[in-house]
Amino acid sequence: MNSTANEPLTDLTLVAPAHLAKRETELDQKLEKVWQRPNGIVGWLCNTNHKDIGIRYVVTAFVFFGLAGLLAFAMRLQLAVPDNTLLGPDRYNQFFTVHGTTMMFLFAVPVMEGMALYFVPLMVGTRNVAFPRMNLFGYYAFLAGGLMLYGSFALNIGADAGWFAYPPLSGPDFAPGKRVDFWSQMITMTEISALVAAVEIICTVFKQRVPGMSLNRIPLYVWAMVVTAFMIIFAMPAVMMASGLLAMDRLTNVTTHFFNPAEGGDVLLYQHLFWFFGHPEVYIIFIPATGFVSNLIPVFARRPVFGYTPLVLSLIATGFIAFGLWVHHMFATPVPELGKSFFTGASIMIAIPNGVQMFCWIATLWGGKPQFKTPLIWVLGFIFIFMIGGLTGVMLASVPIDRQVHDTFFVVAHFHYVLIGGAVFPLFGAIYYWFPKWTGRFLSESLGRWHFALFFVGFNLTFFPMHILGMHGMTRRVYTYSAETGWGTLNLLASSGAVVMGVAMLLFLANVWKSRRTGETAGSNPWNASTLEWATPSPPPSYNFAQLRTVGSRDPLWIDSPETTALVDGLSTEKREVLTTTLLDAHPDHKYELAEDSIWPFLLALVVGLSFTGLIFHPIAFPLGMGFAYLVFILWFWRGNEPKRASLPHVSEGAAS
Amino acid sequence: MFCLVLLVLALLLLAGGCKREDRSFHVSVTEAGPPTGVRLSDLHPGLAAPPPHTVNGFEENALAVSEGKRLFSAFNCVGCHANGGGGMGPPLIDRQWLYGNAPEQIFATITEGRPNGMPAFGDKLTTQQIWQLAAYVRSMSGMISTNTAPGRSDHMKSNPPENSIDPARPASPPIPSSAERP
Amino acid sequence: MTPSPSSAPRPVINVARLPASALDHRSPIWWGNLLLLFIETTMFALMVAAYFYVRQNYNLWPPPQVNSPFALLRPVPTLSLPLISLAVLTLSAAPMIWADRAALHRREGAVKIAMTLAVIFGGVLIAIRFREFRYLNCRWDDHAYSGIIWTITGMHLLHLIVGTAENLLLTAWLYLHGMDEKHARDVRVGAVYWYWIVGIWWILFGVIFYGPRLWPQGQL
Amino acid sequence: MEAVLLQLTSHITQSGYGSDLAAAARGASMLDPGAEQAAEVAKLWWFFFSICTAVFVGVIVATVLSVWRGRGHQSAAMPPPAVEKEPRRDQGLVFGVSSAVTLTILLLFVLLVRDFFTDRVLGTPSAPDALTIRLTGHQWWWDVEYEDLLPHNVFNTANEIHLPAGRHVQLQLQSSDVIHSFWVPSLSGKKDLVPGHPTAMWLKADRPGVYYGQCAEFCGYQHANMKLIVFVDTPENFAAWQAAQRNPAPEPTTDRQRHGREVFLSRTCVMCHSIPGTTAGSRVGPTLGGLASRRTLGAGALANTTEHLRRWIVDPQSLKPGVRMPQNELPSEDIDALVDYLQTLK
Repeated sequence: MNSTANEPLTDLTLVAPAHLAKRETELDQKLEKVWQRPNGIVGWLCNTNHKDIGIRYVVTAFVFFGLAGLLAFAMRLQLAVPDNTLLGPDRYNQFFTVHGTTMMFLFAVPVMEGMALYFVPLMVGTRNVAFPRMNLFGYYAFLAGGLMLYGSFALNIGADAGWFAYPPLSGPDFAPGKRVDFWSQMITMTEISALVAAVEIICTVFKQRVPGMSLNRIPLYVWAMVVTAFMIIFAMPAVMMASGLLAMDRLTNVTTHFFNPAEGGDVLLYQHLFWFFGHPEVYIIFIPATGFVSNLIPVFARRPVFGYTPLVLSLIATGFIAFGLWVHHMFATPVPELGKSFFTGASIMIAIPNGVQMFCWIATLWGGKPQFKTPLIWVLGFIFIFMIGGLTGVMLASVPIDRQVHDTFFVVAHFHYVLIGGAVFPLFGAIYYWFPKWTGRFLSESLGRWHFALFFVGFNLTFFPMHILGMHGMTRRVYTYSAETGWGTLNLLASSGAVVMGVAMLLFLANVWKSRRTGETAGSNPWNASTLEWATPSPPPSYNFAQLRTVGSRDPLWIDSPETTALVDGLSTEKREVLTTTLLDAHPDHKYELAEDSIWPFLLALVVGLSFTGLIFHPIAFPLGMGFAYLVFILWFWRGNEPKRASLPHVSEGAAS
Repeated sequence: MFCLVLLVLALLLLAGGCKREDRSFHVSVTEAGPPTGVRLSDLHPGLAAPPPHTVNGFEENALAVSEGKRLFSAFNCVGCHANGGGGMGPPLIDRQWLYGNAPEQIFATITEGRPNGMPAFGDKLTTQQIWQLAAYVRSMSGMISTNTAPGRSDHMKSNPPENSIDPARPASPPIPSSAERP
Repeated sequence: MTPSPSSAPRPVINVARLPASALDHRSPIWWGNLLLLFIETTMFALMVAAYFYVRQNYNLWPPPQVNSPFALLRPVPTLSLPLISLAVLTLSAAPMIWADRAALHRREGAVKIAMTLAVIFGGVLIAIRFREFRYLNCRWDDHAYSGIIWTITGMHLLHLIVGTAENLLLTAWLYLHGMDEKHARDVRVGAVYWYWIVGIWWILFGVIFYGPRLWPQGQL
Repeated sequence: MEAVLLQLTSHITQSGYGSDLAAAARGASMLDPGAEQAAEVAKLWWFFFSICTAVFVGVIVATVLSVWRGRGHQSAAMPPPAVEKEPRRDQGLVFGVSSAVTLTILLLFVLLVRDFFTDRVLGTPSAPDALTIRLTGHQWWWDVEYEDLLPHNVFNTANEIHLPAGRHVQLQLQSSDVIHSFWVPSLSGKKDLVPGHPTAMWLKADRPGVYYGQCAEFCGYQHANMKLIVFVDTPENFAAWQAAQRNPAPEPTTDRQRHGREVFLSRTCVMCHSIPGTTAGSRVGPTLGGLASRRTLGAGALANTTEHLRRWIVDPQSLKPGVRMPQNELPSEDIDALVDYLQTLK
């Protein structure tokens, strides 16, 4: 970090406003040419713009959310009355497996990554993510995983061993056919995508922040995404390994014995691996949402956030502790009792950083002048629902209580309170907040309030009764129950709540549809917010910022005075170049050329997707897939390094002074 | 994008294999009825070709074959045939059997029993179970698709799992030749 | 960004003279590679954890080979070839260090020679590794123990292949187009990847080949 | 499908507790304990519940107040942000947040300590006179084996457990196929039956009654119908029941029943089921000794009536889809005889 050595390489000059305006127009034209999105269908496949990829992630994830929601609705119909025969056990098992798998792997994680891939580069003030082509590859890998799951589901090869797929039930002896194989390969595909996005986010935040955005000035949302990305990096290999070992146990001519108790294998090993991923996964979904909340509350409380440092430390502490409590998903299994006590302690401890966050948010509201706009209303809904989910979580940390309610509808209620309350409510808040940035238009406030009210009521109607059902003996994943259990009334209530939630989602769709074209227009900073994504027009141009700027505080648009805040000039207008800054202090360090748009990421994803599909049927697909992937990679490498560019002397625009 | 969808869907269609993943538990009696016209020999005098062998629909259904595998050990077939390697009874992983390896021939062998030790299970099993067993028996020597055949079982390792048998080269177990003769 | 309405002049930092690349941890690619190694290290760590987890299920470690004529012998992995392979792998770091340093000083000729050597080393290592599986003294589908050590060895082989393939590609580029800043950086990042391949194998080798020798019985 | 458990008199969420059964029927609620273990957990749960409720109310009140304070400052356009420091107000916030955090830590510590105490109470008791029951999970039924030092005193039953009130019971849990989980909410927390990991749990039921449970770990198609009924009997009733179970099945008395036994032993039934005192000894499916005294068929799939039994034998797949029992093609008179015989197996 010897930034002083670089100091002579940058020049600080004072430029008159008239010159600046001219320079800006000139830059706009030149950058537009360099950064313009490619045209046509092939162009669409090649487009590496982080905003387009982010939006694609979000839209695709919402499509999967809708599909999984329909499955949930069908399950609620089946359970609405006792002894129902709408769905048989086979269909019901596929439905809840695909529902859970979709929500975790195809909705919750990708939607958070999509939001981050859109907003993180904007919030740190750069032009694109660090590795644009890898980013595009990640999206296609995710899409291929989703198509694998839903393609197989449509053909009645839908996974039916639960989203956790515990062996032996998912193993070769008890899950005939190819259903679980599709599941395990699809997991690998989506995790590749998650890992790619995580690497993108970390590298972008570490190396491409605008000058002056030292670590203690990074917006809280960006901090949340950095913590999330690190968690993805350490958690996702575990699930890839679990599903990989399972696939190897099942695969013809491989047929290993990892989970075969008769040959020294261990089904609990799978559970350990799965939950070593599975518990952090919850926080991988939840921490980005806390980032939304930490970002939204100051804007709508009209004051800087209270307790920036404790909030950041809480995020990091949550990230660490989240890896130390996976066994609380296994309290009912024969694992050593002493170990369980340790995990109880850790599970209870994680309530502390989350408590700190909650109190800081309330303090920010308390110390500000809260504005009742739709985004804030969603955040308030989040506080209400997440508090319930969090407190039932504390109950679940206790071994005796957990052994009662584990694998019952109490747990179903708990994690829907945590995941819908903790992630989807802030997500909707964030969508209402950032929609003007995406489209230049507001979502309708009144429809938004109706959407909230119905969703809030429907949600509680659906999931609150499940707490009681679980405590009265209703176990999870049952496709039916008899009338004598007395669970009918509460189940009917829950199912009617699902109808209300469905109506709320239709309202949301209508709102997006209507507002996209006819919503109230928004300027570049309609909420008068403080972070850098609002310092560029809505929607942002392909290059994000004509002139990068520097920041001198945590809330640059509120605190930094425009007269004294330096702008950055001198990046190439001939190629896609971004400014790299130092890790801690964000001093300008060097310039870094990004790759052009390219078809190779798509082709690589295609090859990888086909190999993983082939791997369901024969191990030969592995070497074949590697061979083809290497071919594509050679082309990727070769075509991305055209000598004409590399050997050209670096053309830099002179300063406008 | 579009071609990705098409490609993946085409592959999936191929993968679907129609009947492999079917889970209709309720089988109508006619569907699983006993075979007719079982012949023990493929030698056929005269010019006319012998009538074709019966097709056992369960061989295309993964659940049915795995159910056959479960019954194979539950009903103690392993007592004589071991896990296919043979013992008191002949091996089942080599597909060279005195009484034929066609589905209906195996059905008849299970139902009627055979000299020198194979009991007649006709009264003791439903036709559905016999067809399931017949499908599984054929999977032991690679006579059904490896995509439908069961994988390794949660037991001690013995013979290669049914889904890992090369259909072109079934195993030839080292057993005394006396066991080959009736 | 709209310029301020005020008429006062505004400070502008001109970064045109900053270097267009960095060859070390200042480069985003270097970080990307490091994070990739985090992922891979996590995966190997979990595999080693799985190895020790499975070990609890055995009284004899490694488990005896019931199907072999030497059923009572402990089939510990044989050391001969694997030790040679470890030595060659360790030596293979030398050309990478050379390439690394030469790239830092932009000595193109030296980089080319060093990278060629590294590719040859990689090829030899891959060839040895394919034979090395026999020295594990079990088949991958014998039991859980054999499955884990085959997977660990195989995954490491996969990294050897990927690393060598990457080096091969880069070397070909260097011979055809010469070395610019960007590819000097690629050489250095590739070197970090290779050091990791060497380093992680020391740990994995110790677990697979010495683990059963140090604690012959199942109980740890 | 009319899987109606006609004889399950106790309704759980409704007030069905005052029953006219000799032993008061109880339900399946973790807060209505019938055993020492569940009683401890219920106490712990109420403790956690009260503290959590207090915390919830506190946080929600604070949130509502914090928003309520801003009610006068609403405007259509966003007002300018308050960026200048207000040291006094922030001081108050610092105090508020840090005391809330301290309180949180204290409360969590209290919960942790209380939890450990319950954990210790639930630890393994030393009970030399304990009754040992081996419970084996199958897809989708429970095999219950009452252990005894004398082999001829060992007997099996299925899907129903009888326990003596007031006596320690050790349940040895194992699975024959996939993971199952034993859970009777009113008696104790659940314990998984994991292949390769046989385990045990202790119970001491206090109050005679009927308790319902079911498999709690997803185990395949009929996870929903893998139910279990636990009868906690007075020691005398239990001894009588145990003695009856140790006897071989009663001899059939009528010709039709004898014919039914003939059918049972010569046709498909005998491949999977056992009846003590006959040559039927297969352990693939549940034992049928004492079948007639059970409340349900198919591990809780339907009530044990003559009509259901008949339909169950002919076509179990339409009553419990996916169950391992095949459809049986027997002549009608054979089935009548079979049903007649099976109903003698008290």
